[in-house]
Parts: sequence; C-alpha cells; structure tokens
Amino acid sequence: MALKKKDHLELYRQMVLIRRVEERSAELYQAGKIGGFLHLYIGQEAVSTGIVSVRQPQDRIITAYRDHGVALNVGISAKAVIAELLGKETGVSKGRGGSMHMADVEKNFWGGHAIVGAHLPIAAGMALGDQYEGRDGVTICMFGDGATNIGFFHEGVNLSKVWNLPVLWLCENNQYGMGTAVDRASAVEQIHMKAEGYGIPHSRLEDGMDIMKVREAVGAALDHIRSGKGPYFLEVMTYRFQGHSMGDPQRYREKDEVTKWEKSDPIGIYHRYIVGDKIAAKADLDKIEEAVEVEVNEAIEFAEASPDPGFDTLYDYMYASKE
Amino acid sequence: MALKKKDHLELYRQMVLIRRVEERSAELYQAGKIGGFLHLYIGQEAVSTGIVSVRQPQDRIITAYRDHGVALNVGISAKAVIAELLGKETGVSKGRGGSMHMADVEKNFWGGHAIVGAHLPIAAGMALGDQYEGRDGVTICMFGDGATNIGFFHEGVNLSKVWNLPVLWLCENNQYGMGTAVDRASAVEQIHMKAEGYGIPHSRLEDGMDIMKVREAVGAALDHIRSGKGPYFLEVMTYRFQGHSMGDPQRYREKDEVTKWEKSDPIGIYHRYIVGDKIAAKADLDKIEEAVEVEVNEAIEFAEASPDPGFDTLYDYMYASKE
Amino acid sequence: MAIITMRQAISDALWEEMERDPKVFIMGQEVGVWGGTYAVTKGFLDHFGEKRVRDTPIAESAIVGAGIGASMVGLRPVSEIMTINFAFVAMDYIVNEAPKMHTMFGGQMSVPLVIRTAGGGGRQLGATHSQTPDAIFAHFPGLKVVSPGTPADAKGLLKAAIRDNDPVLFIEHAAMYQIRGEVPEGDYTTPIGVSKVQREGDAVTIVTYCKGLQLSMAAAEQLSAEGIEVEIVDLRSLRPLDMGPALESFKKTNRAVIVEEGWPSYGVGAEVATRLYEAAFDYADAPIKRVAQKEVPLPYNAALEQFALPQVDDVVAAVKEVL
Amino acid sequence: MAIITMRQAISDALWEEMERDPKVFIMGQEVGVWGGTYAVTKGFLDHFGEKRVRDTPIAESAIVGAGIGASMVGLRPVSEIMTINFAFVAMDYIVNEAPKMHTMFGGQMSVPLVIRTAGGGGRQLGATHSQTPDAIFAHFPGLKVVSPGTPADAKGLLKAAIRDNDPVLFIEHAAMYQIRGEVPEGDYTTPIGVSKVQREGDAVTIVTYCKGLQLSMAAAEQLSAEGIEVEIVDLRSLRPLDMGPALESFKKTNRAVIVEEGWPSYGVGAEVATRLYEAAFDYADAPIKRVAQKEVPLPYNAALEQFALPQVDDVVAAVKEVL
Ligand SMILES: Cc1ncc(C[n+]2csc(CCOP(=O)(O)OP(=O)(O)O)c2C)c(N)n1
Ligand SMILES: Cc1ncc(C[n+]2csc(CCOP(=O)(O)OP(=O)(O)O)c2C)c(N)n1
Ligand SMILES: [Mg+2]
Ligand SMILES: [Mg+2]
Repeated sequence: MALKKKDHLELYRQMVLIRRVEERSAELYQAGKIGGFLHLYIGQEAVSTGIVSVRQPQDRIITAYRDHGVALNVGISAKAVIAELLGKETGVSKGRGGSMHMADVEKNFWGGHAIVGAHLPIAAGMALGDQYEGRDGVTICMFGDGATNIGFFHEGVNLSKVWNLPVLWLCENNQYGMGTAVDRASAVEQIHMKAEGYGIPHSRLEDGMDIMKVREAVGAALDHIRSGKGPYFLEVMTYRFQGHSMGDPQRYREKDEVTKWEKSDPIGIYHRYIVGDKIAAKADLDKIEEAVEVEVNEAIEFAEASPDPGFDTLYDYMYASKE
Repeated sequence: MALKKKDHLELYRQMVLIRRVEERSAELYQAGKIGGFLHLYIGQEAVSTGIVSVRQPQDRIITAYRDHGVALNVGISAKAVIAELLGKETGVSKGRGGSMHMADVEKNFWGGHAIVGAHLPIAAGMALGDQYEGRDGVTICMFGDGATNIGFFHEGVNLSKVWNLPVLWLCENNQYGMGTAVDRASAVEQIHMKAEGYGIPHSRLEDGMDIMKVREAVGAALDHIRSGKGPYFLEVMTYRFQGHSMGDPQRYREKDEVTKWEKSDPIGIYHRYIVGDKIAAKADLDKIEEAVEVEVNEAIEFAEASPDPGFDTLYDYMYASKE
Repeated sequence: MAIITMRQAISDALWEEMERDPKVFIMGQEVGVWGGTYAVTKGFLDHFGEKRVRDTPIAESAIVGAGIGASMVGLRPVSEIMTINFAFVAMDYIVNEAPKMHTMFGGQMSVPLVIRTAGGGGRQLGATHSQTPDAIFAHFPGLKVVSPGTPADAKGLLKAAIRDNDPVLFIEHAAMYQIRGEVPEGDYTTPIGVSKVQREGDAVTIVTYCKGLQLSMAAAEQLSAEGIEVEIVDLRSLRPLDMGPALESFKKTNRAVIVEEGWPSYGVGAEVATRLYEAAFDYADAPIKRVAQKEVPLPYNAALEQFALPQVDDVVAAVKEVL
Repeated sequence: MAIITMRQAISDALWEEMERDPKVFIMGQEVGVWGGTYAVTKGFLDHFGEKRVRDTPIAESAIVGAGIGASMVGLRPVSEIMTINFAFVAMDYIVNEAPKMHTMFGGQMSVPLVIRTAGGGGRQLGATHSQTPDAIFAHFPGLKVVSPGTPADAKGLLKAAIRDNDPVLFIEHAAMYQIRGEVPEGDYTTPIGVSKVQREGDAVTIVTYCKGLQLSMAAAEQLSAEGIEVEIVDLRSLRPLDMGPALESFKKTNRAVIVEEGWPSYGVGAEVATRLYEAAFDYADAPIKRVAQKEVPLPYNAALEQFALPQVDDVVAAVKEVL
C-alpha cells in the first residue's frame, strides 16, 4: 500500500494533532481543569499512528491508559477527546472515563484500560470472538514494557497460542514502567524474547520513532496473522518525552537521556522525510500545523462550554440490561 | 557423591514406602476414612526421592498438593503422614491440613500447597530470605506442567531472575494437568522452553523414572545455583499411574498409554539397577519391602488409634501472635 | 414437573441455552474431555464440539478475562471457575473489569458474561478450598450475584443469567449437586434479583439462600414438630438484593434469623439484618440473629470442620432464641 | 507532641522500624528510586540501600507472594501494593494464602507480613482506581485489617503491624496524606484491634474509621454549633473488630450513625450495625443509619464523583435523622 501525498499529510496531521492536544491538555491539567491521571503519549506518536494507519476496519484496537494517541488516530474528534478529559457529557465516554478510558466501539477502538496488563486476556477474548464467528479481523493489543511482567500477560499470551487466536501482541517499549527501567523489572531486556516461551513468532523494531518503519513492521505482522498463522509478537522501541503522568519527579532518568531522545522526535523525523523526499512542501506541513492549532482551540472551547453530566445520570450506565 | 550400598537401600526403601503408603491410603479413602482430595504420587516416586536425596539440609523444599512423596522423603514418619490423612491430632499438620497440606518446617519442607502455582512466588520469597541473610541454601520449588500456565508462575519466575534468587524451578511434567494434556493447555510442549522468556538456563530430563538420572540432573542444577549463578529451570518428564485424585474417570487417556508407562515403573527400574549392578541382592530388597509393610501397618494402626483434634482446639492456630 | 438433581438442572440449563443460541459457549478447566469436575457438562463436548466446549489452561484470569472480551464483541460466554476459591485468582476481572466496562465507557460496551462457580465447605478440602465468600463479590455494583438453593431456581436463574446483558457471578454449592427437586417442564427463566418465600409460617422469618436454604428447611421440619412454623425467604440473588419478601415476612413475624454458610463478619447476614432494621425497625421484637460459620479457616478434620460449619441444630436454636 | 502529616507519620514508622530491626524491609512498585508514588519512602533507598528498599516489577501477586515466603523464613517484609484497587490482582495471596498458612499447617508456619496499600476515591481516577473495598478483606479470618484515621494512629498502628506475627493489611487513604495531627514523641505502638473514642458527646454515636473519621469530625463541628454533641468512635481495625467503645457509647446515646467511604452493601456499616443490635438491641431508640458511597462505580467527572461519595452534609443529615 504505497501512500499518496494526501495520505502522508493525513498521518502527519494525526501526529501533530496528538502532540498539540496533549500539550494543551498538560496546560489544562496545570490549570486544574483536568483531574486524575494524565499519561501523555508525547514522543510515541509514530507508534499508534503507524499502527492505526495499516489496520483494516475490521481490526480491533485495545490499549492501556496511555490512550490519547490511539483515540485521535482512530478518528475520535479532538472535541470528544478534550471534553472527556474535562469530564464532560460530550466526552467520548460521557465524562465517566477520563484520560485513561477513551473508547469508540463504532471505530473498533475498545479502550483505554487502566489495570496494567489486564486488557491482554480481554484482547484474547475479542480475538476469540472473531475466530468463533469466522470474521477475519485481527485484534491489535498494545501494552507497555512494564505490563509484560504481570501474570495477566502470561495467561493472555499463552491462551492466544493454544487457541491460535488472531491477535497482534504489540509491546510499546518506552524503556520505563513508571520509574522502573526495563532491566530492573524484566528478566529479559529484549521483551520480544518472551514470545519464545509461547512459541509465537516475534521481532523487535529498533526504531519506533519512524512511522514508516512502524507501518512496515505492523503491516507484515498483520499479514502474518490474517493468513491464519496465529498470534504474532512485535516489540517496538520508543520513548516518552514527558513524565509517566503529570507530577512525575523523574528521578529515575537523566535530563541528558531525554534530550538525546528528543532529537529523535517522531514528528521531526517524519517532517524531514516528507520534505526531504519531496512528498510535500514545508508549506503544506505548516498549513496542517495551523489547522490543527485551530482545531484544538475549537475543541477546547467546545469542551469548556459543554455541560457536566447531570447528577440524575449517575446510575445511567449501571446495567446494560434494561429491566 | 557416590552412593554406598546402604544409601541405595535407603532410597529404595523411601520409594517403596511412598508407594505402599499411597496404595493403603487409596484403600482407606475407599473405606471412607480419608476425605477431601487424595492426589497419589504413584509413578513419580523417582522424582521426589531423587531430589531430596541430593539436597543439602539448608535447601528448602516446597511443592504442590501432590505432596506425600516429598513428605516421606524428608523423613516425616508414615505415622504422621497417615494420621494427617485421617485428620488426626497426631498428623504432621495436626489434622488441619490433610493430604494437600503436609509440611515439616524442622525438616525444611514447607508444604504442600493447593492453589495451583501460588507457591512459586512464595518460593521466590523464601529464596529471597536466604539471599538476604547470606545463607547458602537453595529453595527447591516443585510444580506440575499445568501450573506453568498460570500468572503466578510468570511473576515468580521473572522475579527470581530479576533478583538472581537461589531457587530451583523444578517442573514435574507428568503430561497432564487433571485431564488436560500438556499441548492442550500450554503454548509450548517443552515446558523448560518457557525459561527462555526469563533468560534462565534450563534443561529437560527426558527420563524422570530413573532415580539415578534425577539425582544427576538435580545435583547439577543445585551446584549451578549454589555457585551464585541465580535460578535454574529443570523439567523432569514423568507420569502418574493413577487418576488425578480419587474418583477420576480418566476419560482423557487410553488404558494402553498407562499400561505402557507402567513398564517404566520407577521402583522396577531402580530394583533392576540395584540387583543388576549387584549393589545389593534381591533378598535385601525383599527385606526392605517387608519392613515397609510392617511400618505402614503400624502407621495405620497408630493413625486409627489417634484422637481427632478436640473441638476446643478450633481456634488454636488462628493467630501466631499471642495476645 | 419432573424431579431432578441440582446437577441435572444446571446441566439442562446450559444445554438448552447452547441449543437455543449459537453464541453461547462454555470455557473452563476440565469442562470438555473430563465432562466437568462436577460432571455438569458431561456429554457436552461430543454434542457441541470443541469450538463451544473449550477446555482451558489453569489460568483463571484468562478464563474470565477472555470471557469478558468475547462477550464485549457479541458472544455469550459461560466462563467456569472450578471452585469459588479460585475466583480470587481472577478477582480483578470479576470485580474490577467486568462490572466496570459498561459504565466506565459511558454505556458503549457491555459484558453479557456468566461466571459459573461452585463454593461451600463440608468436603474436607481444607482452608484454601472450602470457602463461601459470596458476600465479598456482592459488594461491587455492576456485578450481579446469584446463588440458587433449589434445582428449579438453579435452572431458571442460570438461563436468565445467560440471557442477561450484564456480568453475572453464578454461585453453586459443591455439596448440593445431588439434591433433588421439582423442576418445571419446558423453557423458563427465573428473574435475577427477586427473592422468594420457600415456606410459609408465622413464628419467625428465616432469610437465607443456597445451602442455608437446605439447613433452614430441615430446621423448619423439626420446629414444626414442636409447633413452631417458620417462614423461609430465599434471597436467590445477593445483588441486586430484593428485600421485599423478607421485609413483608418480618413485619408479620417480628423476628428474624439469617442463615448463611460463610463467615458472619462482613457477610450476608450483616447486610440483610441491617436492611431489615433500616426498613422495619419498629417491627423488631427481638434482636435478629445470624447463623453462620465459625470465624476460622476450615480445618481438614471432618468432625472439626462440621463443628465450624453452621448446622441444622444451630438454626433451630437460633429460632428458639428469637422467639 | 509534634504536629506532622499522615505521610510523615507513616514514613517515620517505616523508617524507625527499619532502623530498629534489620529484618524489616520494603518491596513494591516505585518504593525505591521514585521514592514511593505518594512520596512515603522518599530518601529510603539512599539510606537503606537496594537490599532493603526493593523496587519490583508490576506483579502484585509476586509482591505479596514473595512477601509471604520471605516472612515465613524469618524476615519482616512490608509489601506495598500501590493502591488497594490492585490488591484484587494479589487477592489469592491476601485472603487465601497469607491468612491460611498458620492454621493450615497446625501452627508450624507464620506470616509476619505487612501489606501496605492506599485506597479511597475523590481523586478523579475513574471506576477501577477509586475504590474503598476494605470490608471484603475483613471478611477473612486469619488476616488482620487496619485502617487509621489520624497520623498518630497511623504511626502507632503501622509499627504494631510490623511487629505483629500475623499478616496485616494496612489500608491508608490516598487523599489523606496531607492531613496533619499530633503525634507522640519517641517509639510507641498502637494496639491492633482496639477502637478509640476520638470525640466525646452524648447525642448520637458515630462509628467510623479512616476517611470517615475526617468527615465525622467535620460534621461534629457543624452539629456542635447547633448544640448537638456527637460521640465519635474510630474503629481503626476492621479485623479484629473491637466493638467495646462503640457499644458503650451506643448504650449511652441510644442512637448511632455509621460512616464509611465504601459502598454500603455488604460493607463495614452493615457489620457494625448488626453487632450493635446484637449486643444492645434494647438500647436502640432509632434505626441505625449508614452513610456511605452511592452504589455505582465512581465516575471520572469531579462533580459526579463527589456526588457519589459520602459528604460531611450527609453525616450531618444522618445524625439529625436518628435524633
Ligand atoms: C495492576 C496494576 N499495578 C500497578 C498499576 C500502576 N501503574 C500504572 S501505569 C504503571 C506503569 C506501566 O508501565 P508500562 O507498561 O511500561 O507502560 P507505560 O506507562 O510505559 O506506557 C503502573 C505501575 C496499575 N495501573 N495496575
Ligand atoms: C488456581 C487453581 N485452579 C485450579 C485448581 C484445580 N486443580 C487442582 S490440581 C489441578 C491440575 C494441576 O496440574 P499440574 O500442575 O500438571 O499438576 P499435577 O496434578 O499433574 O501433579 C487443577 C486444575 C487449583 N487447585 N488451583
Ligand atoms: Mg513503559
Ligand atoms: Mg501435571
């Protein structure tokens, strides 16, 4: 699937949109308008953008609480994302979920899950659903390096192989789980090596800052799975530029390390690629950035003007069964 | 550590003792004198006997609910074992534990645990205790093939490598977890391959019916660990001749398969080895069998004559803290 | 009406629902080849095949987690946890995933999952395998908790649970599969969250459920012989908890005894008693009494275990005390 | 007496106990390099070193499981579960391993383990991260459950917990680390299982603990201004549950309100109310009232969340209702 100019511009737009929404969210958080946890995806945009850009509509996506990237990639509007962050009724999860719990089932995006690793067996179950019904969708399950140490990981991944489920296990190795570096928490530093214990084919993409490489690696993995060969395990190396959540003292890493990684900013890399390869002009990209700026401003206005959920709605989603 | 004749006779005696205690226990169960679950170790005697024979006194042992073998190997008397099975105050766990919960802390045997896989993190903690205090004991943690699919396994084994704990992970692969054959539950059939996911050295002993081979493999593993190289993962192939517990309809395997394996009876193999190698005469072994017969008879008498725990003792072991 | 066992009633419910709806399937340990550890699913594998009768690894989190995932994408799984004691292993899924999905994403997702399990003591399985911790699951809004006391209710409630659009924890009693009772012919459901008067009387109100119903019925016989007619209200569901019939009865008898098999502290009796007082304080002529298990982990010894469990005599005594 | 924060009090208790006894150590996520997610163990790593301040993988079962193992062989671990919401992940260890060891093996083993965790809502963390499920842990005999409401008690109780020979679940409140209170100088312990009158009065007895104490104290101020003097009993431990002071107070005031932050159904209030009625039925002049959380998983939206949580006004209103 060679990308046309407009496709590149759209992917670039998504990455910038994620970045801008999050930068502004950080401000809104500081201003006390967003509460709870706010886990920024800044630095990792190439990963989710690359993944979503190669999936088919029937491929489900499910991820952890660091979910703004996927949310915007699948097409949830900045309005609905920011309104959710502000806890408004117009938020994508109606103000119930907040930062960690965005989902849009219509867009085949299944959340946003806050208990580390717990969504892996759930993802296996979704893949089972597709297999059971004879649908050819792949469930793409994204999780962090830290999540690979919890028992849920083991049970979910093992089951996927035993039942040959169409699931892509996609580890975003951003090198820390909160303040714990991979080698201080995981017996193996090459996370994808864990797949050996499940007989699942695996690989590591060393450069997850380059969206083109992410697309390639994920595309190949999806093809593998869709051809009926069962699960695949892909580790993508990346880095988060901000703290784990807001208010992280970041005692666990040197400023230098962050600065070094910031040189591999995925947006910068893509910008250089697009302009360098003459896919589009700098001016095209500038225009996108301006449009995103406008869009985010509007989204914030929309969100701020939106109503809180009414107290009378407290029990609205208690049960799916209507008595 | 070359074995002397008397050592061989002692090991032979232990294996026959396990066998005889369990055969009689099955009868006591049928007679309604033993309740609950009764998981027989028959067929697997070479494993626990081999392990216990090469451990040092400072090496802890912990296992699952299929624990009569280890209990007798570490030197808990047949009396205390059978009394426990009968729920008597004179039982090794004072009638509180039953078949699944035998332990003798004085003998560095830490049970007998009934929640599948849950004792693995506990074993890691014990090994941590030894490491913390600078003691050179190894914690030997035995578990079944089925147990390797639960999250506890993953968390315990991973931690052992991250902290370089002195623990021997010893998987008794008897080829079924209840009625589920290994390949129907585990993504890898070679269970020891799971150690790859933790960067832990591993091997499989194909013939766990031969106590001499078990001794060799376990001895080497213990040496490795005691030398400070961290955990080791050893898979030992074996087979249980009886059902999972009493009353198992055994729909999951053919009679033929059992019959075939019974030809590799570990006691028969050891018998042939001892007599064939002229380590001792058949008459010596006959004498042992007779003595065991007497011992077990006496143990049953003892157990049957022993008192039930009094109702006034119900709260005796509620708290270790005495107020 | 046919008289059948609890086992048969539950088995029939599953069978009929699987025949009715191809989206219904079963997964759990030993549900297939073995036919269910309590023989509830005997014959299912042959009839429905491996796709719909799925043996799983020993991985309770995956069993419930995958059930959640499959249910979210349109299937109707029945995830079986062999005994409620292993539900702790899947606790996060039961109380913190399944019950949260619907509300947390603003109604986008639903979890039409049934988690079947068997609880209870009295089978000499020791401290870890003999619990009746039903109340702790009922603490969580979003989860429905059902525990039938008769074959008819078991069948009707299980069918209702399978057709329900919310997660339902369905708690059977491992020592009650042999009890018999009349079961209506044909297809029927019994509504979740509706209590039922199982015996009429005017002297004392007994509120109970599951095994407690058996104890209470036996006690009622004895008491009747002495001219004391108790009214027995069977809660059947612990959440939603329908206090209607219990309250009505209490307003008539002015005396109540609550019978449960689990520990009293923070148990079912506490909730029911408190609600009776809250709604009918002026009707109480005597302190409401709880009959429950003694506050110890259950010992293996048969006599001691029975001593710790609530008995018919305890119910009789409690009724006389409140009279 | 110095006035310090709850955070400081807890930190001091840990520090002093680690200084006192080299067998005391801490393990959990982010306790070391990060300094504790709530900054309770800031500075500990530098002072005590990696051996005694152990960062762990995200593996709650291993954190508690290894704590159990280490405690069984003589250490005094403090296993930290970042928030009580993740305690479900380690549920088997907390309720089915730690509390069973001592009794199940007839007193041979003990588990002098402290499991520290923080619970509570009100921080916009959404449905999975905001719970106060304390009651469910207190359901299990063999486990001690402590939850302090003041800095002084936090310090004394944590020290007592560390010196206790049984497993103690120590529940802090994530929104209370900043509260201040007088704390005695020097080394002291506060006995586990002893309630305390925190405010004297004669109008109504308020029974509460942890965050509920704060709400109740604030309500008492308001009520006092209207001439209503409530007596406040702080349970401090949920198991063992000391009803002495509450009963004595109730016999004096004849009216009671129970204040807890968690859901009412099958919660703390139910147990306390039932015990008050059981022991002092004739003293009750009005139905005992419960003030608790509304029966929904907590939403993210700040206003809606607060609406669902019990407030000072709710306590005031409840007191007036029972008057
Ligand atoms: C079961 C559980 N334990 C602990 C936490 C707290 N926690 C939230 S995020 C996180 C780190 C996860 O790291 P990783 O999986 O690498 O993802 P990343 O944050 O780097 O994207 C932890 C420990 C949690 N949410 N769930
Ligand atoms: C967490 C948990 N789930 C299920 C069970 C029920 N159960 C007891 S033994 C067993 C099979 C274990 O198989 P394996 O580990 O291979 O040991 P083996 O019985 O073959 O010695 C199962 C499923 C349990 N005790 N604990
Ligand atoms: Mg990470
Ligand atoms: Mg096995």
